[in-house]
Amino acid sequence: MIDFLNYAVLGILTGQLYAIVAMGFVVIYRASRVFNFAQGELIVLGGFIVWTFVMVFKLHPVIGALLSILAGALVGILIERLFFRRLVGRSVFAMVMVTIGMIILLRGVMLILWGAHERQFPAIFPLEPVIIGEIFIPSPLLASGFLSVVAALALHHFFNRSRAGLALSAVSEDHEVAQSMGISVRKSMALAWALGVSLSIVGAMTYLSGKTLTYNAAEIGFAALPIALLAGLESIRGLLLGGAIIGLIQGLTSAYIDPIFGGQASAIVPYLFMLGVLLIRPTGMFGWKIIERV
Amino acid sequence: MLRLNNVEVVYSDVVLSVRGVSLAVSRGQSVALLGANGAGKSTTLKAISGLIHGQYGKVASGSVEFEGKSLVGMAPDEVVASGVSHVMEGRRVLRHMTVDQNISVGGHRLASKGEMLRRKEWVYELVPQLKDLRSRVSGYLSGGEQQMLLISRSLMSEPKLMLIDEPSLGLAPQMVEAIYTLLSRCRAEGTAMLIVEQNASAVLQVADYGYVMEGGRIVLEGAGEELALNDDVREFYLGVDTSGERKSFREVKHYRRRKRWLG
Amino acid sequence: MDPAGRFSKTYSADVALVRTRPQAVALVLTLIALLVFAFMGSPRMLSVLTSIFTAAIIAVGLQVTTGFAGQVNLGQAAFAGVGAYCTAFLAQRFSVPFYLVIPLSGFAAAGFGWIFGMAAVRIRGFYLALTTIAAQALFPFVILNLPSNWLGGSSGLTVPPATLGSWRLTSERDLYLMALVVGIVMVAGAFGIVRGRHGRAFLAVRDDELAAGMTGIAVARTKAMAFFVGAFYAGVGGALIAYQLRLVNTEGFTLFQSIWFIAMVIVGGLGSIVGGIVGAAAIRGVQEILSTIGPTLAGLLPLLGNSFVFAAMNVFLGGVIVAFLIYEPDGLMRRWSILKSQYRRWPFPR
Amino acid sequence: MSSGLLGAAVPGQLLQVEAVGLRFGGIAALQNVTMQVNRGELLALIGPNGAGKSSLINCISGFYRPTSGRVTYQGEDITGRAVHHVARRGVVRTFQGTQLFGSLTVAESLLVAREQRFSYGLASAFFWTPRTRVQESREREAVEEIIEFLQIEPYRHQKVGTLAYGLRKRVDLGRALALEPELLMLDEPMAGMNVEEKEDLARFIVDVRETRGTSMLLIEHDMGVVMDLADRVAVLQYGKKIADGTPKDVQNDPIVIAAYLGAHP
Amino acid sequence: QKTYNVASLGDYSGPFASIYPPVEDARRAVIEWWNKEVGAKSQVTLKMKTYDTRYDVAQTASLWPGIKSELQPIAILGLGGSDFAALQTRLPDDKIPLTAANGAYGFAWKADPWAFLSRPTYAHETGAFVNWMSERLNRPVKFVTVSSEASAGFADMAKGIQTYARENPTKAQLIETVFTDLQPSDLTLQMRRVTAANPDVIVVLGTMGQVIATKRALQTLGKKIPVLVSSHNGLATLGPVLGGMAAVEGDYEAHATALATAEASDAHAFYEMLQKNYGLKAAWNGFTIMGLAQTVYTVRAIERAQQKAGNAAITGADVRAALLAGPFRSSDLFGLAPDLEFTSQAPFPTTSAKVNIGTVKDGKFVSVAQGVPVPTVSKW
Ligand SMILES: Nc1ncnc2c1ncn2[C@@H]1O[C@H](COP(=O)(O)OP(=O)(O)OP(=O)(O)O)[C@@H](O)[C@H]1O
Ligand SMILES: Nc1ncnc2c1ncn2[C@@H]1O[C@H](COP(=O)(O)OP(=O)(O)OP(=O)(O)O)[C@@H](O)[C@H]1O
Ligand SMILES: [Mg+2]
Ligand SMILES: [Mg+2]
Repeated sequence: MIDFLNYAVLGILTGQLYAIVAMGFVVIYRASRVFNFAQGELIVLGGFIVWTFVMVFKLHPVIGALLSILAGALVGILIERLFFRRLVGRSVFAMVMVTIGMIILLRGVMLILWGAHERQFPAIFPLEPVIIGEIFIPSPLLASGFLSVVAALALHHFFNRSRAGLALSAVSEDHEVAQSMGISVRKSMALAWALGVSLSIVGAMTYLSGKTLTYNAAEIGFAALPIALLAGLESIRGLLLGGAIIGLIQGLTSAYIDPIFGGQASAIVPYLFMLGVLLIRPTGMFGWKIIERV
Repeated sequence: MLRLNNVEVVYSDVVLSVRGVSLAVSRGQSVALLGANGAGKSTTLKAISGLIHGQYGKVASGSVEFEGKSLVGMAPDEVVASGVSHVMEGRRVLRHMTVDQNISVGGHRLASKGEMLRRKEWVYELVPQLKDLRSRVSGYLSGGEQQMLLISRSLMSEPKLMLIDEPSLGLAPQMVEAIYTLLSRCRAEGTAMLIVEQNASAVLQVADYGYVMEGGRIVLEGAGEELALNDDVREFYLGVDTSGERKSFREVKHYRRRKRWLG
Repeated sequence: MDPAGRFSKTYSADVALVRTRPQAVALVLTLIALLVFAFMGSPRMLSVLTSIFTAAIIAVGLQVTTGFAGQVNLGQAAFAGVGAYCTAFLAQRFSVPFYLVIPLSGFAAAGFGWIFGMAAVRIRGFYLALTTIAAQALFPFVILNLPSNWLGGSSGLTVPPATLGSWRLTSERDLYLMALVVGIVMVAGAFGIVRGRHGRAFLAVRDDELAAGMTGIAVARTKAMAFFVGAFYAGVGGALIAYQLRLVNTEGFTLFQSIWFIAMVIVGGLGSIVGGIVGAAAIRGVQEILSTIGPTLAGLLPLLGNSFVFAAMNVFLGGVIVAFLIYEPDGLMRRWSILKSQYRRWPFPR
Repeated sequence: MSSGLLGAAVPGQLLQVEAVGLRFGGIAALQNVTMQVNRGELLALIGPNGAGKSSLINCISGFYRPTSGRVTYQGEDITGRAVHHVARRGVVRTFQGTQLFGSLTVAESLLVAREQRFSYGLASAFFWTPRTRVQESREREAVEEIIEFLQIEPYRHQKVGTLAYGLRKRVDLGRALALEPELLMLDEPMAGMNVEEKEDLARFIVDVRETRGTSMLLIEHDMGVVMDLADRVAVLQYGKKIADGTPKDVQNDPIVIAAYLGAHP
Repeated sequence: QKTYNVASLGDYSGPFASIYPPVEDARRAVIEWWNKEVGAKSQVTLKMKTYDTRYDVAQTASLWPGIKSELQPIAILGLGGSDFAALQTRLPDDKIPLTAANGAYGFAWKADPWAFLSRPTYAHETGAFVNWMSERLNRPVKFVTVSSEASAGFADMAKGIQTYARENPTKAQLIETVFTDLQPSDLTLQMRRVTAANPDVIVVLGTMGQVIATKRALQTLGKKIPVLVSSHNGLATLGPVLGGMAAVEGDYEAHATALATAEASDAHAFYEMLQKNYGLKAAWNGFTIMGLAQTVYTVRAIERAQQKAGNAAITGADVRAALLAGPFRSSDLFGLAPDLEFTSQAPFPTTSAKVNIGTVKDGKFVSVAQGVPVPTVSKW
């Protein structure tokens, strides 16, 4: 029983970690209809930025973390400047492809700036676990649970209550109309990317804290994908639930199915579950419905 | 206030669809732009508001000036900022948003939230039909309802000049009246308008001045009432023959006299 | 292409695949050139072209699914993988001759694709695109967890070389010719499909599902069909890859490969068969050029250090793709069609 | 189409709409609407914006499934049938906001509508067999007739997406005609046209009826057009049918005037 | 004076970019050393050219024909799985041998090879370690292994180890194979489960990410269980990444190449010599040793080929013949590897293979056993 509880809690919290990464996708998508395939690389980049602040400049982890988040915002703005500015009003395809180009580009740039070898990633969160009764929780996971909730609520409010958020939604619906309403698509995109990259940094911190920094970290980008789809690409609060569900399922699978099955069932269960849900609700749990009207 | 000087517009470096159009709208004036399908009316409007870039179009030559500064190559949102709002053809509502949200987005440029609310109330009372639709998802509205929404939305951003593409399109007769009384109201409040319209009888009631476009050129222009009296306009846009009778659509002759204007 | 003023005089001329004499001539010349090249080109060039042809076949398939029917598919590599494994299986276990194996592999993949086509009936747009990634997750999982005496599991399957009588197709030239011939057939076929009723149905569904339905198109079937065709091409490409590597394992058919295929389709220009080929040539071309000059550069400028040079190659590759998309967001074929219509309108300015 | 001609000769019910209701959550788009279209007649459907006209067409064409009531066509119940089945049955509609295949040329768009007249399969297309070629050029010819009829020859090979609004409307009509319908439902075909173009379109409609005896259901806001073309007029308001009769009667019906026509028609 | 080419396949931007640079450096240094001190006598010079395969099968396959025709190498220095997958089947036609110094894979296990590995499979190496451990405990060793299906190579390791465990119930008892990602976000959940059966050792041959996630998880659970790693994330490298050798106290490293211990040894002496005279910069760690070992036995083979064929016309075939011909004494290889005896049965030494075992004692990486024989594991 206590084992089951442990598995459940850890699973759900891991799900929240993925949810943070997924938030990176969703914020950018929600605000510009661009699906960012480079999310994984952004996580790695985030890792390197944090690493540089904390290990090279020897800043206190917390300060380093905060600075990194700011730096992330700048990177986001830079990305918009360099790549997406000129693509306003062009096909979404092109924009999505640019993110794919970014995968290779960023990888190259990071290789040049930081080289390829493994690194110790600073312990942003204490290495000692938090122990509640008989439940052992690694503090990074606990942190990710907390951060994901905070971020989700804040962003949800931003998108649905604030005027700027409304403008972003307009942009994601139709660049041309947004412009004809006097909304600057460029500014909106810049904002979206700033948010996106900052979130990636948060993700990187919780993901890598106290572990090692390698380019394999990029994997998590696609690991987080099922959660984004399950929640629905426009929904931010949905990610919390999505993360919890996927995390739980994956955790329990790896605890109870994998050993019997003798394979990595836990790796594809999220995908299968997501597929199942999408077949019933084609736009996820909370995504915008496809409007059909003639 | 707005002055186009033989503007040429090209789509994807190939299709020349506006060939040297010159027109002017002065402060507080409302101007009608008539013309057959494919004449280049919408293109002209897009050229002014800068929205052609989105469709691989560009102003190849000529000048577009609004209050002295050139709009050519300006980003659409900057154009709006300088006081020109454009109601595009084709019912471009923000489909996933409610009517109310659409209206709010329309007021994006308004200074304060309070300002926005005041403006909203004003719009809703001008177009009472929208009030009941407030919370509807705009994508599901009927054609006409969407049309109303578009007009109202554009009213939110207190523009100095409104470019309106076929306001009466798909509206029931009394809605058409409603809309036009609304437009004349705005005109009275000093908003200048450039209205592209097929329903000539309606538009010529509010228009101080009018242009007729054909094949990308201006082929006829004159004060509103002058145009209304022009025989060709009467026949081809108002649909009354020389004797002043309305022609029956059932008796249309197969080989009618087709008017092609000499630009 | 027709210069100004030339129009087809008969309907059969209007529906013909190759419309004009210049087109025909150009086509024949290209084919001859490619054939001759088999005996002139250096092994390296041949192998590069072989990989381009192979990629082109797969990309053309993706054009049909994504470019024409508008169903974004990020599982193309997995489909190719199915083809490759099918080839290995048939060739190794039952030593089926390659000219049978290749189409069979195509159908195997097509079957797999059809299933995802079914999903496409309900799931749309980005959601669909991202669910096709599930194919990428599923493919290796299944292979690795099947009993390894079925499909080789983690150690993959070796493929006996294709043979015609006593001729073992193993040299660069043989593989080149094989890819060339298959490629020609597949591309010709693709033109047939997209010019005919299916192609029109695909485009109709892409542009407006509702209208398509109300115009009498069976939307669901059309989508599934699009995946079927696309996956078929992937399968054939996979078969060629299998004969080239002669060892298939799950590593060769990753999501990243799929992404490359999408890249080719978009760089070439969505909704154009030629675009698929051009895109494949462009991307593979750049990749290969970079991987060739990389070592040379590293040799010339040792002080830079290999790590730097090879990393720079990535920056360059990514940069090229991004820059291209920024300045030609709708692919090379759009530029081409603009030139074409300008030529058509000549001597009139624009 | 021969049946169409016959139908023109023998009047009788073609389509029945029986007590159809349609709700979207709280919204009642239609409330038991009952009406019929007779063979060869042109029934005009008018009403204020949001009255439910398009919804009714959507119910008939199978795009919306009515929440109550049923639609029968030539005695056969077609309620909630898949749209492409209904279309192939000969019940064809055009769209209010032109929904065209932007990237197809005019000719191709019409060819799409000929879909069920092709019989060749994938393989046959792959190898571009004679069979394919014969069918292709046959249908191409059939389509050319329509292109000529609608006088859009100059745009034959132009992409529909780049056509101006008015021309799109014509292509939309052409696509419907290419399906050789028995019942043609036109949703505001003349919106956004000037009188001259409306006259052209009116002429097309009249000609189609003469040559093919196609029955029609016409939604239009231009009363001139409605009064001249319609054999019978039905009026919807708030999803209910409030009048049904000859143009004259309807025009003078005080309820209709209040609800729709406004002060001076 | 005759010059021969050697192709060097590397990974600068793929999954193993992190470990490659030292390998490259080692290869270069050895070649230079050989040219100067051995080749010079017999008028033979070797030229090495490096290519970036991105550890990608397709990339390698399309590069190779070019390399072959341009370079006409007499030997290929490979990095691992992808090179084998891409070239294995065609080398018999091209008649050029490929050599590597990483643990062998199941799929490479084919008779009459043209591609060679100085080490047996990871299963063999693990087996050797487990046998050694069980002798000291004189009971079957209970162990867990962490692997991943994200890469066929790792899945293959897992299969091999399972096979070994099945065949040696008296020595080994495999509790469970834990499958996870290449860079796991957290393994506490899995470790909690498997440590319940308190294993003697946890075998993590995958990525460094996996090793570290495992260590952290054990730390979280407050369990002290030794971890066995392999050369590609050797303890000498692992320690610093975990923030100090103390963190890896009591963990093990086992493989059939020299250990990167600080103790004096032939291998280390050779390394220092290269550092001094041939500008070898790479640190003394598992990767460097892999590079050294691989290149040394390759040049030794070339040496013998040259004695046979004369320096005029050495071919790839000659080199392969030399590789198969006879044992390479560990001493000739500066103790970088044990005696190598290739047979036409497998691409790696089956009979001669020996494993070295190291551990960290009071913060120092030391060797605890040399030349432990590998068990026989039947092909899986
Ligand atoms: N995106 C485009 N690319 C190429 N040509 C275009 C494009 N948009 C419009 N055109 C062409 O430009 C010409 C003018 O189009 P426009 O939409 O301005 O006509 P219009 O006067 O608005 O007609 P309508 O009254 O039907 O809307 C048409 O011939 C059309 O074919
Ligand atoms: N799918 C839907 N979801 C929600 N409401 C809908 C839907 N379809 C139609 N409606 C509502 O039903 C009512 C009737 O719509 P409909 O399109 O039939 O009006 P209409 O008579 O065609 O008006 P118009 O003349 O403006 O086209 C409208 O109020 C519309 O908002
Ligand atoms: Mg227009
Ligand atoms: Mg309607």
